[in-house]
Amino acid sequence: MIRIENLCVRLPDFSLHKIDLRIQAGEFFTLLGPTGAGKTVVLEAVIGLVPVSEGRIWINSRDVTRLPPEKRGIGIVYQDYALFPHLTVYENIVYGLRYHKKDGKKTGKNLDFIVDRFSLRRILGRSILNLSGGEMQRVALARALAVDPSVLLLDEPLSALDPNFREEIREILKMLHADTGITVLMVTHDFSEAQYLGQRSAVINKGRLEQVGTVTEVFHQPATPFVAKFVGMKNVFPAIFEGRKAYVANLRIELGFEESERKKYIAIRPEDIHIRGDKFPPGTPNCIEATVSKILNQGFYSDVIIESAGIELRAIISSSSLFRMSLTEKTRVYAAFDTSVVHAF
Amino acid sequence: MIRIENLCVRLPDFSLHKIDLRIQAGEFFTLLGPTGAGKTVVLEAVIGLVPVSEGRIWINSRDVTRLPPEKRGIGIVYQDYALFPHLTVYENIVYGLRYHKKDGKKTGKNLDFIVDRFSLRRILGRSILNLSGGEMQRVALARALAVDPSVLLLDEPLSALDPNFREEIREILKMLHADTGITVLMVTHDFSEAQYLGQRSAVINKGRLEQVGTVTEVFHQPATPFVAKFVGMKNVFPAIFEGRKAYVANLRIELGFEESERKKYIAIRPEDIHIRGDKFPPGTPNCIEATVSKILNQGFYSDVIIESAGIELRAIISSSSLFRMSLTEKTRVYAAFDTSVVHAF
Amino acid sequence: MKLPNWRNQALDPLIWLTVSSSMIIIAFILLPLFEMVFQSSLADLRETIRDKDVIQSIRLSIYTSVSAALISFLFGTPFAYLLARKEFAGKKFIESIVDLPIMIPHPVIGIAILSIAGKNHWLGEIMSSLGIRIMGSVTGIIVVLTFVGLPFYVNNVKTGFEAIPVRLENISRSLGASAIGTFFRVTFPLAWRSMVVGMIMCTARAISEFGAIVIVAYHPMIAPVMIYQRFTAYGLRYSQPVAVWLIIVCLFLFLLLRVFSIHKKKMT
Amino acid sequence: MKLPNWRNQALDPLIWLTVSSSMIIIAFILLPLFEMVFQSSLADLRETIRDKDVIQSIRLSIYTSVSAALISFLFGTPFAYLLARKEFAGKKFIESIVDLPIMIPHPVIGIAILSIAGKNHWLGEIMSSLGIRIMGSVTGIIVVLTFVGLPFYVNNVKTGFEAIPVRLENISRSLGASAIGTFFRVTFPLAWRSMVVGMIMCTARAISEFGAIVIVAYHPMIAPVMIYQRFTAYGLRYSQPVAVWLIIVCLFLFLLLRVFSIHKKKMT
Repeated sequence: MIRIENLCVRLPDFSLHKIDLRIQAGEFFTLLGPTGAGKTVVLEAVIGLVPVSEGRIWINSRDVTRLPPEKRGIGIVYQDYALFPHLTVYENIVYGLRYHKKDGKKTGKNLDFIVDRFSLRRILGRSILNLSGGEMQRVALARALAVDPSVLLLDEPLSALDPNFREEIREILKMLHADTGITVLMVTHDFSEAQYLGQRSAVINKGRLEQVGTVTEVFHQPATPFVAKFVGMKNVFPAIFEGRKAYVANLRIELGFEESERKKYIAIRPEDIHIRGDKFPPGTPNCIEATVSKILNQGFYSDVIIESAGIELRAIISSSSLFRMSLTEKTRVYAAFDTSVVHAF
Repeated sequence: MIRIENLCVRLPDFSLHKIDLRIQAGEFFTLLGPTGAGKTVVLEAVIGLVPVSEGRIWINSRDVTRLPPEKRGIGIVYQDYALFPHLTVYENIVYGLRYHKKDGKKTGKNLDFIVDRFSLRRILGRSILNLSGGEMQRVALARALAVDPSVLLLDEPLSALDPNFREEIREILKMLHADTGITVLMVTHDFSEAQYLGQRSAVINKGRLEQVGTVTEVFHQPATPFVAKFVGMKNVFPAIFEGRKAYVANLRIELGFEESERKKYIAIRPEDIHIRGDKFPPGTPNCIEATVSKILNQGFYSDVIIESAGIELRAIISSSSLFRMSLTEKTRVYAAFDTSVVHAF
Repeated sequence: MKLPNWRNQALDPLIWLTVSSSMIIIAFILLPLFEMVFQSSLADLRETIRDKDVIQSIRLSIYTSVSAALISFLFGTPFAYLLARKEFAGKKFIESIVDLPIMIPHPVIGIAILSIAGKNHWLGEIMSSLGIRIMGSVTGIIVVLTFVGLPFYVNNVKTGFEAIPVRLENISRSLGASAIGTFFRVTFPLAWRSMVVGMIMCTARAISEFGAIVIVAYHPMIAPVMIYQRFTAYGLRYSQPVAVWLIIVCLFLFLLLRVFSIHKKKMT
Repeated sequence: MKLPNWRNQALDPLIWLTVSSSMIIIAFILLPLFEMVFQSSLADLRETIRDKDVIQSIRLSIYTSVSAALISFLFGTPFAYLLARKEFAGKKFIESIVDLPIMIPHPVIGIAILSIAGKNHWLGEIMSSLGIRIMGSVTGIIVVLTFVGLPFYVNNVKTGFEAIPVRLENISRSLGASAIGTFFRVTFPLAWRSMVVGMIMCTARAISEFGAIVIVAYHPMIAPVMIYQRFTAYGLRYSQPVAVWLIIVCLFLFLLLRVFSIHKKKMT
């Protein structure tokens, strides 16, 4: 269990403001945010590497705020592996064992298990200088887990990897968490990693928490415009709410049910906006006539930006539909989105 | 017009082997390849910065193989802009003008046009140290075009840019080519850029050309397994051809028409493989029963790897279909692909 | 000096070890210099600077050191460019040779230079027939100071050239500038700061030289020789004021160096 | 020396400018050294090395220089670590102070050190009451050589520490090692090469010093002083063989330095 209570950190060019998080025992928690949002500073505060100016940190109900890093019992894995270059794979893995004795015996009894778990037996004697990215990250994980930490912190563990190794390590992380039930706090800027691995998630921006919730909540019900954009709701607009309707400038949007007038924004995912060359059947809600203003080929799909009543909406269609509809810039199209996909907040 | 004839370059740790390319006047040609394939070496040979050990290079019917770079009349724009940091925007743009006089007059008469074209008038007096990436790349383009080069070389001009600026510069390149009809040779590792901008394309790998053709040809009819994988045909298998059928190990694949028995491979794009939970209607060609072996969430879509008769096929389905079908690993599914999507080569 | 922002209380033993060693080192460097400066009374300093011999020696020191820097600039700049831009067999070896003068004991440098300046050597003979004298001459001093100062110039300017992306030069060529034109319009404007820094470092190294000079040219007297002569002839108290004046010149160079180095970093 | 692989014929004028300046510089550095070595006959060299005074002086040079390097190691290592790892107000200033000894004229260094060693100074008094003598003693030589050599050690080791990612130290802490344990199990094994290189550079700088030593301790004679004394007393030919022997020691250090520097680069 990790509890971060009102954490404030002031660095010369960055501050964390009152971060408050409770990560349950056995949870796989992801902390999301763009580069420079403060994700790593949170991790370093938990490990004990940055001075905490306010607030407290508990690990398994023990207040560790003033403990040095070596007394906290935290495993950490960095994006760039951070393996000791002067040691072999085996020496890296057993590095921490001498500091962890229980009842006079080293805790290394699960060493064999870990080595096999990460398929490292064959490369135990190798220098770490000749390993692939995937092997390095497996060694880094094994090293962190060998000392049996109470929690595991992962600092963008997949970012530096080639796509192939990324899949491999992602699988290993998922399996590892399922098997051992260790508490994991993973930091990432990639929402799809959180979707694949995480149970609950927090989004941080400019040193402040924007939202905490399950991955599904964050994905479908972002709490702020920043989170909405971050999870891919490219269409975020300030809106005025009136009963079951919302107004974005002159555009009237029908809602599934009555929303509080205190809400301020609506957001729609680009893949939820359907585009057709001909009119939608009568009665289709939120059907608008628009002009294509830009098409951006992204490989398997294209971003289509359409403009209606001065408002730009972004939709996604597959490259084959694009071809079939022979869309180009300036084409008049019809767009529609269901009332259920309009998120108000 | 650029003609590269049997170009061989031998560097200490890399060689180009008999590169042969003809780029027509006014063409937008893209040279594709992964990092380290030799794309930039080709460009540097055209500019005159690497020693050519064999072969010749013509620019507009003039053999420039032995000319120094400054006599070749080539404009170049690099990925990292390579602006002169000690000069202002204006000084950067007019840098080359003094060397280009025609009939005693500088060729800068189109300078105003270029400045407006790239919307640089407002920042002409600025130091280049405070520009955004998009502005820097616009200045680099303006500088290259100010001297009215006969051909324009682009070395991954979009790679270093933020996605927003990438779209902007991509539009500018497209418009620029449409307006001026300048011959462009662009090097990139991103196939979607070639699709968006290029007319013809060549694919290079390990210093050798793998294929030359229109972008559509390269995309739909790759000539080698390397090109097939490069353009996203993730399913490439060696096959034995027999009339209108091909055998990949024990898997029989029906073809649209009779293929020559001298062909060696088949390739299928992952988005052309359809997956369903229930059987396809009888008569559907290439319908197979398979097991899901892996699902990789990629955000808007997922890669689904299915296995049948010992062969792994990769398909793409949208995240919403994935959810609807509640696919997980080990699920039995049915997959089908049309005979027309099977590419034999 | 504000104490460093220690991240963790548990570092205590390390704090005291590092901070105390640091204090000792700083005191070790500063204390002798301060003492020397403060033991010379203002009256002594004023009187010394009115002494024609002293002024003459400091002037000669500056003149010869700056000459060495200018010679290093002339010959060292193309050499540094070669080392920065081209790969060739034996490059590592050449780079080692450039560093040699830093490693050779100072009197040995003087003796080595005299070895080729004598009349029993062909080079010495050529020079003497041209009326060039090394031993006991200003020329000799400049030769020695160039020998000791050149490596500082070359190494610094080499690094300066290396920091300029080759692509800028390529672009300039593609825009129509010749190789030489490119050098003067792109490379030089971007590298001149490192040249200035290199020349200051060369001057500073040259002005501090004594061991090689005292062999090649006791007369005419440069400032370090003058200090030595006063010390041996009249003792510590009479050499201190001259030393203080020379240190002021050096500190001025040092300040100049810092100013240019910091500007250089801002540029890139 | 193979000629560089020139990429383009059009570079001709530049080729000749750079290659000829480079040749001149290399000749300028190598010629005096070669001449000095070859003007000494083997018989002279053999005789010189049998001379007890010469052996004594070279031994003393090595002993005092290595002592200076060891002292630099002891005090300089924590200092370099502080400079590499911590940010604090006045850091730039402290770094400037470390460079000071490089810039100060050598006889001035000697005079500055004597300024605090005399009996009219409290430090000198403390030392003399402890029986420590600076003037004309081995202690004095070591103090001077440490003064001139320390900056080379500190700057080099600082760079070495900076090259080690802080994350490795963080990981070690998170695995249970204390700050000191981390230093010995991670930082030191990764930095020891830069320490060796720093100590060699410090030794090399110290062994070449003359100007400061000749002020503080003409006797006991270190090798550079011995060379100077032979030169003034008997002339060039009698000082050359001693110089050659000293150069051999220096070249050995130089070689050692190259070996360790190259290995270091391979590691990272």
